[in-house]
Amino acid sequence: MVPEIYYITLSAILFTMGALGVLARRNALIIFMSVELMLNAANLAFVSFANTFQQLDGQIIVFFVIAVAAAEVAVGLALIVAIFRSKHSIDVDQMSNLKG
Amino acid sequence: MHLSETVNTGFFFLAPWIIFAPVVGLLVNIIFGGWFLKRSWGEAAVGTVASLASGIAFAVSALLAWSLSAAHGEVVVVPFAEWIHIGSLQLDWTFRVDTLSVTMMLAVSGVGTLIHIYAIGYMHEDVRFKKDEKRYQRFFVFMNLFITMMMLLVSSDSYLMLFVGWEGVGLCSFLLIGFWYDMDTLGRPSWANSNAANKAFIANRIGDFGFLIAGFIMFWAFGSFQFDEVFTQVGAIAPGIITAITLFMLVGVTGKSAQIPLYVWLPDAMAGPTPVSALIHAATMVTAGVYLVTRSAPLYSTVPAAQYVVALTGALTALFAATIAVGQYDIKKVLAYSTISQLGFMVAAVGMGAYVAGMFHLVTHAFFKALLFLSAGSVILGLERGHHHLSHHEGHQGHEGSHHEEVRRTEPVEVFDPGDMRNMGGLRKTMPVTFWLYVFGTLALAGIFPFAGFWSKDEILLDASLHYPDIYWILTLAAFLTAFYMGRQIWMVFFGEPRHEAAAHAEESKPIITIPLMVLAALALLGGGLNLPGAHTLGHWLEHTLGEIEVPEFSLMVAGVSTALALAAIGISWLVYGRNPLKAEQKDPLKKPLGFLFTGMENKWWVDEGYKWLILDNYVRLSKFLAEVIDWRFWHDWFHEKIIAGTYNWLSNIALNKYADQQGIDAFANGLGEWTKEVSASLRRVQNGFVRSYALSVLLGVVLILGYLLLK
Amino acid sequence: MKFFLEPLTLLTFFPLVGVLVLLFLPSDKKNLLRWTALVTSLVTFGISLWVLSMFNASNPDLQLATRYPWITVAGWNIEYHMAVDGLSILLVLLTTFLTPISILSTWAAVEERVKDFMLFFLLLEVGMTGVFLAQDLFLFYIFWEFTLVPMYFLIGIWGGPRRIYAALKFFLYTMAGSILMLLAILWLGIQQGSFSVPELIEMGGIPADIQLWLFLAFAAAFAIKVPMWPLHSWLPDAHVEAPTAGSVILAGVLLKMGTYGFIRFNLPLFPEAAIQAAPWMALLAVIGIIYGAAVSYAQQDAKKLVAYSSVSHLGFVMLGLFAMNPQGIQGGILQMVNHGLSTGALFLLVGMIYEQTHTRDLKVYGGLWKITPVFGSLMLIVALSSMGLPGLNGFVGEFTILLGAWGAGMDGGVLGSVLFAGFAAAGVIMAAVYILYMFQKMFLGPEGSIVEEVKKHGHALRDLNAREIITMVPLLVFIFWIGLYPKPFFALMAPAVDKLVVILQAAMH
Amino acid sequence: MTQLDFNTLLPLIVLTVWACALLIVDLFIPKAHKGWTAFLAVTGLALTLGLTLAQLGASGSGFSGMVILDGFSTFVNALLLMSGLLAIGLAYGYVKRMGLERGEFYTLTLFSLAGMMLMAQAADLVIVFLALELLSIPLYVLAAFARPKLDSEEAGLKYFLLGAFAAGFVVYGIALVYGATGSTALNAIVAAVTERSANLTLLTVGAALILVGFGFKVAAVPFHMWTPDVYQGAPTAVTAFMAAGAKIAGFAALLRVFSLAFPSLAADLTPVLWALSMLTMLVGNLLAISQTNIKRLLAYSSIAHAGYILMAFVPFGNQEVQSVSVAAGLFYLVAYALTNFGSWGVVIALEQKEGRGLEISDYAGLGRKYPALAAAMTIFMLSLTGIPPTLGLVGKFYLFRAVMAGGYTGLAVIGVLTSLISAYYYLRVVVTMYMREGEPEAMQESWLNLTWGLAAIVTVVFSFVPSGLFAWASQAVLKLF
Amino acid sequence: MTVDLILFLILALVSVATAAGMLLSRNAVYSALFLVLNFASIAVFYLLLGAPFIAMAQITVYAGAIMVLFLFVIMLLGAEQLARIKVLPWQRPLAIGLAAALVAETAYLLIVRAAPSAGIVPPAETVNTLGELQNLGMALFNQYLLPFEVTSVLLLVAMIGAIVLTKREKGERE
Repeated sequence: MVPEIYYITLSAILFTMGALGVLARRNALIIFMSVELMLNAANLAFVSFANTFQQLDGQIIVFFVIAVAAAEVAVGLALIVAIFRSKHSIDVDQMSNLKG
Repeated sequence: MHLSETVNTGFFFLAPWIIFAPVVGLLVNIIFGGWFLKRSWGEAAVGTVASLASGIAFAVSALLAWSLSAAHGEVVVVPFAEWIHIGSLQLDWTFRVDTLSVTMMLAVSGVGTLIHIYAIGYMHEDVRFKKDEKRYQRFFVFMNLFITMMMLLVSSDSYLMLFVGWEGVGLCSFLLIGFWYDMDTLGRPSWANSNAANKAFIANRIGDFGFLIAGFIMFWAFGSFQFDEVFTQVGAIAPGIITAITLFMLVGVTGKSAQIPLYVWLPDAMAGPTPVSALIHAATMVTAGVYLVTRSAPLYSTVPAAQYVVALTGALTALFAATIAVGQYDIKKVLAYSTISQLGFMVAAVGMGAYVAGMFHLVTHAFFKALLFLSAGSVILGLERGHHHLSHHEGHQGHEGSHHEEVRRTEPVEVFDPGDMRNMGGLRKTMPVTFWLYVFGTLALAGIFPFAGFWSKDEILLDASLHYPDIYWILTLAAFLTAFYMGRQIWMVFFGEPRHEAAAHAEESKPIITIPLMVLAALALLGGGLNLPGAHTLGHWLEHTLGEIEVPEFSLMVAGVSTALALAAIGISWLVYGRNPLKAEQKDPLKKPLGFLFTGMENKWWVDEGYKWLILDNYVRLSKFLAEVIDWRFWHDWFHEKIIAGTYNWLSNIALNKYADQQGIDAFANGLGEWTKEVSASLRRVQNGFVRSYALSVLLGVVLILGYLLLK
Repeated sequence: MKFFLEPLTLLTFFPLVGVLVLLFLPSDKKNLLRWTALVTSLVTFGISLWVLSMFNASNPDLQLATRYPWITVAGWNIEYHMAVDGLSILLVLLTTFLTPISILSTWAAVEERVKDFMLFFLLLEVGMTGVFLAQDLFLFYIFWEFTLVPMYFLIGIWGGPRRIYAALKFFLYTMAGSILMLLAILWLGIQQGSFSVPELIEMGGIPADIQLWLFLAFAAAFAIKVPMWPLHSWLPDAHVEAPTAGSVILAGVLLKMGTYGFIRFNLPLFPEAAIQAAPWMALLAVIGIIYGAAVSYAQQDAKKLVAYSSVSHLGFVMLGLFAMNPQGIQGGILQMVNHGLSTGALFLLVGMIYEQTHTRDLKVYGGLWKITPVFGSLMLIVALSSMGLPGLNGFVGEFTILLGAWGAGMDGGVLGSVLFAGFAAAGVIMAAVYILYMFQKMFLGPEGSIVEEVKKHGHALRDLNAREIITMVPLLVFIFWIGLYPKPFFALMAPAVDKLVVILQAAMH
Repeated sequence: MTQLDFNTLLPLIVLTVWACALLIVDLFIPKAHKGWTAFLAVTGLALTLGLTLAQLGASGSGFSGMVILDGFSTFVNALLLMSGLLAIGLAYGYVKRMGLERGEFYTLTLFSLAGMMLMAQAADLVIVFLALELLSIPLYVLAAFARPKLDSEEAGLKYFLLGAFAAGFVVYGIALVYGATGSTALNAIVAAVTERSANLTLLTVGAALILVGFGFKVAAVPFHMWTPDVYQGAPTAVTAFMAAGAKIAGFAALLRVFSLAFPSLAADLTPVLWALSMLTMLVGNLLAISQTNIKRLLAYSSIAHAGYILMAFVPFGNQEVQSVSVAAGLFYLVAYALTNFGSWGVVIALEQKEGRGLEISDYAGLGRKYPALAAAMTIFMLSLTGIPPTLGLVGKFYLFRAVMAGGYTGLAVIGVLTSLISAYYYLRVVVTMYMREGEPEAMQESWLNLTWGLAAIVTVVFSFVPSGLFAWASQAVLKLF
Repeated sequence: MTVDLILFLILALVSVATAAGMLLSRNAVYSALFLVLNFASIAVFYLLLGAPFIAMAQITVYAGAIMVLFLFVIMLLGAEQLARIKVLPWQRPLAIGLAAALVAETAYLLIVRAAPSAGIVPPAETVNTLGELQNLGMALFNQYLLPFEVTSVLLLVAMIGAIVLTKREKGERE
């Protein structure tokens, strides 16, 4: 058995990388992908914990998270498409009309 | 009006009318005066009402005096109303009728009535010279108000009510000095008269401050302001406290009675119409200080040190003012300094404990100084008539005496000072009545036998010679100077040749003016009879109030010395001014021999300048500094605008470099310096519109929270 | 219905009737609006007289109480508790008295948005009356804060050129103080379990160190309102920019709310702290007296001069209150009324001349007494009252205050030094200096340039008209009345003050 | 699934079903008569509100302990539904005027409300997460509803990206909590802690991450930065809804989760909440000062008020004061929601096409031209400042008292000081309305007028009789702990 | 060192590397592909952890549907690469710094504080046998019925949202 802590460590690393992606990239799509990576990291933690506890609950939660991610993706991509139509760019740094 | 049952005989129930008669008079004149004045008899009516009001007060005073003597001089207290009752503070408005107060009442209302009558004529002309006939009414209102306040002062039964009158007469003094508030004494548009009025009020207030403090100490020591309650406890109170009370009271006295160091307002007070100078600034109000000390005799008598301070203040004032009087050219200024000097005599007298002598001199001085002032007024009017004659010969064809054709003048007319003795000369021919009246006054003031002044002054000197030799010498010197400057005045004004056209054309005054003067002249001559050595009428009268008073034996030595000195002084003045009368434009003959000394006298020893330099300028500077620098620039603009409002804005501008609003907010924001703007410009990017930065902020929050939770 | 007919409720909220009527009146019928407001305020004054007639002057306690539980959930104990006693009755009367006068003064001065003006004015009256009557801390705070709003509008809409700035400053500064008071009120509510002022006073027992903090928190609110030196910086701005009626009410009543607060809350609630703080408060008061007087003297703007004079006058009140003896406190209360009358009258008069000349610069005035004798005479009387001439109201107040302060400064007194009273008495001299200066610059001396200036615009300076005189007469009546026969006024407050003094005396030992 | 399960969630289910039905009905409503959709939505809300109020006093849990019904949830649900009604009242004329009138607007609003209500009833972290998404996703769409207006799209995208980012933290937090206790049910979590079989460190970190997510939703500093941009860019009617609804729901969940599941962490989390509250009050108020756009100003104001409400949660671990404090928080939420809708209503009344009428300077002269509107706005501004006679003052009074009773006097001091700062910018609006000259244009739409008028009246009237409301709030939190 | 561990390490390396690849790729398409790989590697972890159903879901829903959608949008928009502009010079270093801090905190959490779920006894009634699909289905429709239904509503809402956001109104510009 691989100790649980290994999985948690890995998940933490992936989560942090996801967060870094949100902060560091300008491409709205990549930012979005980074968010997905964060969710995945969380899922990994869930499954790992579920494994430790020998429970199904953790897995079921992951299932919901995946579904929510799908819903988010639908709306998010629609938003990105909509904004691309008006702005012809998906660079988030160019979307800074509103400030102050 | 509830009268105490203790008052069942005599006319004491009339006591309040000494105040209400003039109050009624002034109300009548306020309400109907304007209506009167539209009629030809209006001025007479206004004047009559006022004079009558004052006259009734005099009549009541006389009745009170009569009742009092019938009651063997026992103090009678007429309660009138409750005033302030707080805790142990029980202040009532009560009339005190005793020999001392009745004496004052008689003097005030008597002289006052005469001066009212005189003023009917005087003001008739004065308002025409100053071209504001409507002000006639106002004058008599103020005069009646003054009588009211003065009566309140002398009739009060407690220090506090006395203080009410005390401040009230100060107010009237202010109003009447500033009567011609829009001009100077020469009728030119100016701030001078109103400045003089302010000066009088404020100098008096400084004195009042002392009075107030004295009152505070007194109340917390004695538990009362009521005279009898205070006096009966004198023995039980530490002398230190009484010394403090008396000395603070002295400050009040120096203000009201124009003693060193607060006398400076009195000469300026001559800006008021002459009847005012006579009544308020010679005969009555300024003697209030003397009255106060006399009234407080039980207090002063227990603290010799304070007494000595009072006496010395009086004596020094007497001398100091006399020296200044010598160097003055204005006929009223001379009299003003003379008044200060004479007040010094009185204060010295009461300071020495010679209360009767002080009161005696107070009364006689009221007679002859009123006489002198009013006569001086007559002189001034005479000159003004003459001058009027000259300058308005074209517009006033009615004056048939305009035989003197002058070159055509353009307005404004030449500045002519009718009060300047250098413009006078030879008036005894044109104004003979006035001349003789003036001579009477002068002789009384100089202390020549048998005029009133001789007796009263002699009594003071006598007392001084017995107990306070140093004060005696100072006072004697002052008496010498008095005779000298009065002689100088007589020679300059009435003898020699006219030094100005106006003096040549001066006209004698009408009987309405001269008749009251004659009465006063008679009083100046006979006033000494009040308290002749041996009889001591006044002394015995006042004993009822002041208790047993030591009566020194008449000393021929003292009387002789002072009379001789006075005569000598008059002789010297003849040598200087009478033998070779002054010519127009000629400098004062004393200037050469006395040199710097005379310059000092001329310039009043620069006391006014000194005060201005030392106090006034500094106060103005301080208040400007406080107002403009401290309060406005530092506190309002810098601290409140920059620091408080500025910080406020700075904090908000950390995030933004926007300017919020126009005027209103900008006013807050304008205080911001360049520095804060730069800082805010560099920090404004936080809310920069970039979604990544916002995420950064979120992550920052996460890191900080986790850091805190894990590391704490 | 019974609730609304309780005398104090009726008194406080009656102006709302006027407000309602005004709301339904057309805004272009200016005179109708003015009369409505005037009549409302006069009726309110009448009600206050009715209250006075029911007031038992010999009873030191709160009277005519209206007391209903208000917010009582979850351990709250907030009441609608209105009552009056000797400490407040005069101030209530002052409020209802000055309001119609102020409204009358706006007849010609306010031409713009008359309806709004009257609305705010009547609302302000509700707030002010409420402040003096509320006996529950929460209720008090509501009224207290509420007064800010209409006054803010009065300054901000009808004020001078820098009105917005002044209005904001007024609002923010006064609010800055009152929020600290809010915290202290909350503390009392939590720790003592009551918001009722009389109950809290009875309860006592607040530890001395905490008392000091609470004292300071309350004092912050009140001292800014008074305003005590050095917190006075908002005052000249507010006064200079406010319309005349606003200045009158501001000086006449709103400032009194601060001094009233001290006497109603700070002294009885925190007696130990008050005694501890007394010398410091007296020091600030005396500095205020001297400083205000000196700064007044340097002003060229008549209104600003009067505004600074308030700093000086209110210093006297504070000195009296913290003398903590009957003379000082009674004098202080009377002086509050006096200041309301005299300074109110001064503002009215300055406003009246301003309406004609549109300037308050003293430099351009001069010699007006000749042209406007009635005006000059009234101004003189008011000025004399303001500087404390005996026989007029100002003296009675100032004298008793100084007497009290002197007594409190002697051995065993709470102030510890007679110098406070001494310096304050010197302030009396300085008062004469600046008041006479103003009077001289306006009415004495040669004719100022403004006379010609006004003539150039086609109409000469006129004397006061009948309406203006009617506005002034009631004030003058009281100026003389209090000056000559203050006994009834002292009689109203004496028992209540004695009660307060007993509390303070007990705390001293 | 039993009858009981159904009962606990009845209003929510009715609302969801109604929303789904409305989606279909809307297809058959012609474009010219979209008002019917609004009407139907309002009917649904009113029905739901009736059902919610019928649940007063009822309690229970359902769906295997996933949801809970208690006084608290009923209170919050009622408040949310009222907000929904007000939001539609504001939106009705606005969407028509701005050319946004599509049926989906109302259905999305209803779905979002369903998410919010679920949030208030959630008893399991899974439900909390799903409810969070259910309320957020419609809001993302609504924020961008005015597309192709760039501002609106930008607002939608910003809200979405940051919302998803924050949701990531929530999920990870839930994972850690699960790892720490072996369950996501709130009562199981607290049971695990009491049985000392939980990894407290992990639990703390998980709770902190969940806090971040909610902090984002309620716009607490430093998770607030989306707020002004999104509030400004989103259609104003949406902003109003977002500002009230999302905040209410966020606080409800925060309250439920923290007081139910994490009371043991109070010692650790209280300083964090303290700091969040303080920072939120400070930053919100300070940044509001220099705003010139009324929407941004109100956005910062809503941040600031989040700080005030957070104050109520600072003493959540203190048994003695928590109920009073949370009740005060609920009361404040009501006051805030009312004034919030009122002030946004006024903003909507003045907003013109192309974003004109949104600068504060556009309000000049309002007092003269539209006295009632200006008076209402003044009341809202005073209420937000906390000046009597408004509900805002009563709310602050309760709040500060609770906080001081909890021993956080320092926080109360910051609270009052920032109130003072806030007076400055709220008054600026009043200044502009009354003391500057201008010719503003305002819409006079009956529903809109009704909404802000009602809000103004209630704000004033309830300040005189706040007892009932507060009693309800106190009652609501009684069984929570 | 067991096989499990070796496998884990290799997969961990892969997942971290693919994540890094996604982060660092300039081209969005590469990023998406890296992410697919990452998801796949995580799916393998799920298998290792005894969650085959989740692993399948991961592959089909995530790596399959979602990422395809991503790629589709990237292609559709032609937005593989962004112009090189530097707007926020301090953003990236700060981000890296914060990430480092986060890692450090996590490390501290995992290493210094007690190991995660050691000694945690999960609530008894939720214990299920892992891996049995039937159990999972039962749980989903019994205990987790409400979340399931909510998820369905959520997906419906997302659908409406997507339509609202992208549907062209009449007269809307291209």
